[in-house]
Amino acid sequence: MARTEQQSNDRFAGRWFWRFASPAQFYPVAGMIEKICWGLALVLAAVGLYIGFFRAPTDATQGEVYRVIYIHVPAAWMAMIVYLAMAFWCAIGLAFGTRLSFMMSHALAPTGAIMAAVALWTGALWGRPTWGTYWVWDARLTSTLILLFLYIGYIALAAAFDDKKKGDRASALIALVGAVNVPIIYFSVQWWNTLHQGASVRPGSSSMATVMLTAMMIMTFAFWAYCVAVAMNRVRTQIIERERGAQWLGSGKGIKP
Amino acid sequence: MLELNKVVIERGGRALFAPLSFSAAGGVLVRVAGVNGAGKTTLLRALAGLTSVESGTIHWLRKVSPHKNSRTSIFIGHSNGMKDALTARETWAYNEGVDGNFVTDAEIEAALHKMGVASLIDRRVGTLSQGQKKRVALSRLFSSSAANAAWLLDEPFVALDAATQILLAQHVSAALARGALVVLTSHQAIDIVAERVLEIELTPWKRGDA
Amino acid sequence: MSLTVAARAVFVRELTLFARRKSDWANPLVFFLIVCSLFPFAIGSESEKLKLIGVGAVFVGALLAAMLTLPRLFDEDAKDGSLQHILLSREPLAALILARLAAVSVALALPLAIATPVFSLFYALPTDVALTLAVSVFIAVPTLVLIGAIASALLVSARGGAILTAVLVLPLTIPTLIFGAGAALKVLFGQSPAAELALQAAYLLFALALCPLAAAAALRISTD
Amino acid sequence: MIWESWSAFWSMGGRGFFVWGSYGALAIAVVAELIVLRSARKRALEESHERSDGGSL
Repeated sequence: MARTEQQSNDRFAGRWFWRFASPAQFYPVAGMIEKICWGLALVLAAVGLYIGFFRAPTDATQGEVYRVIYIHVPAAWMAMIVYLAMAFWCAIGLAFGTRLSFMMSHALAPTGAIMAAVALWTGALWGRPTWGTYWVWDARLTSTLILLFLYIGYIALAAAFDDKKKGDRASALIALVGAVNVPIIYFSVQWWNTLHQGASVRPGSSSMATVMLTAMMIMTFAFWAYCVAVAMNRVRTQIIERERGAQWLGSGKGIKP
Repeated sequence: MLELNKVVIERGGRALFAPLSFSAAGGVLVRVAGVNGAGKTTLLRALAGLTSVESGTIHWLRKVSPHKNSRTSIFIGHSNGMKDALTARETWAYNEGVDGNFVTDAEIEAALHKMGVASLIDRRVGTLSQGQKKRVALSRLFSSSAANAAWLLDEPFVALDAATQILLAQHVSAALARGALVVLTSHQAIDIVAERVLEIELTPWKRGDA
Repeated sequence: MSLTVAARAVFVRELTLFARRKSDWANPLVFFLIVCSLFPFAIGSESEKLKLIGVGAVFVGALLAAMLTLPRLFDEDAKDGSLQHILLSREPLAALILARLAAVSVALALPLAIATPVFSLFYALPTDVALTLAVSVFIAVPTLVLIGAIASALLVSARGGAILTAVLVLPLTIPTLIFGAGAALKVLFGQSPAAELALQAAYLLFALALCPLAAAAALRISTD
Repeated sequence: MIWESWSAFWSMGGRGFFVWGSYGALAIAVVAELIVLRSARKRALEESHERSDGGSL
């Protein structure tokens, strides 16, 4: 068998160094990034909301309810960006087998799922006064819903394995399969949407005053900083949990809490 | 020729046994001993290439065999790996076919005869007894593609009656005599005639066994 | 040459298993029948309303029926140990999996596709709609089997089983659902289903190219 | 400051329920996530101390 012909474990030996060195070293770095991002998120959110609520004018057509856009659109964007980041770390993890990459993808998944859920919730609350129904089968809302399914699938699969190592790689593979399918799903939902409804009014597509736009952009960065901070926090927690395993294997590297 | 160097295998984040190193040439009977759950089956699966090792290396050094696509090792596990709905002949055709080898009926009958179950060739595996199933599974040891293969047997004597156990022991001795390497795990004390025997004891992993 | 021998061995074995074990394709058919017959009870029997619901009900029914065979793909072989043969084979695992999925698709898509026009009678669907639906089911089932193989391979050694397989697979079958049912709806409204069927077939080819590789990687991961 | 009074701000032109319903949901999600993060971290730290002073395997 090719596999056992020379089952020398250079693939594993090569990883030996990576596996024990990088998580322990990354721990303080993650701590620093986390602190910076918390600060960034708070400041940007404060500024964004202030401009959004106290500087931006009332919208001509939708009155005040459009202000939900300041969290609806950033949440939808982050749901997509976090999924792509997750898929990226999964690809790195599968290619190099470094546990840290899998920790990153596991750290990102719950936040991404929350972002998708928030986008759907705010989309529904926005839809009610604007189109009369809580749920509109709008192409982007539907795609965010499917993205939420992909997140749930990833998290459920990662939890279905007792063996962490296997769970990491299995969930990484389904994240990649999902990521490859996202553009196709977006296209087919778009096709399906125009088939049935014709171009429906897109939330936020009406020409937005620049001040509204700046508020939304600031909020997007605030969301981004928030996601990074939460991810770093989860990575640090995972490092504590998993490195405890490494100590047990005799790596001898003390981990300061 | 098989060479292991500080092999550690993990299951669910825990190392199964202390780093293992040994080397065994053709004609050696390697007996793997260890308490239940010590990792005997997992070790055999790793030797067969079904499981990857956490650290350390497993080397199969093979002299170039005349038969183009012959196997390095043949693994007969606890579960016989046969579908109840298929007959012994079909199982054989599939097991060998999957490896790209075309197998003739004569070869199947000869192999089954070695384990004394030639008459069951067209019986559905589901209708056979545990012992008969085991013997059909073991008959694969005599396929032409396994001519120079090492035998990896996990508890082969289980479910076999006394006469068949002796028959299998003789086959193992014959294989050893013609230079095949046999790695065997068994709780039953079956004496097998073998010049060189290597006893491997899988001891639990202790902290500090780097 | 030896790859064709191996692929043929896998293909023949799969079809023999399907032939020997009637329940492997009969159960999905019965399930499909029951699902199709449920909706009229919920919607009422006037044919006008049923006609609209019919296309979606029949198509989703076929998809769910095909889902029933996914656990059987790798789980059963892992439990009785016969999975080791393809894992240990010298031939590329992806090719063997492809041969296997081809056999499963043929053995499953044919009965479901043949049954589709028959079950469409529940919904008073015109024959041209029913036939388009049969074609789109015939394309959808292999797509689902290909995608389902990845989830089934991943879940070989995990808890979760059928429900988790559905959670992983169904979101990925939405394109084939949209285009498949869309094709029949187009015919219902008197338009040509060519575009939808073409897109659905394109998605099948896309799955055909990627899924065996992903399923092979998944098997390596889960049986390691 | 475009709002005449705080009450106008809260009423959001009659759409207060929907606007503050959305922001409330976001706030709940963020707070819940923070709580989960802190408890997971605390548990991991406790187990890690237990493990390291526990010492013997």
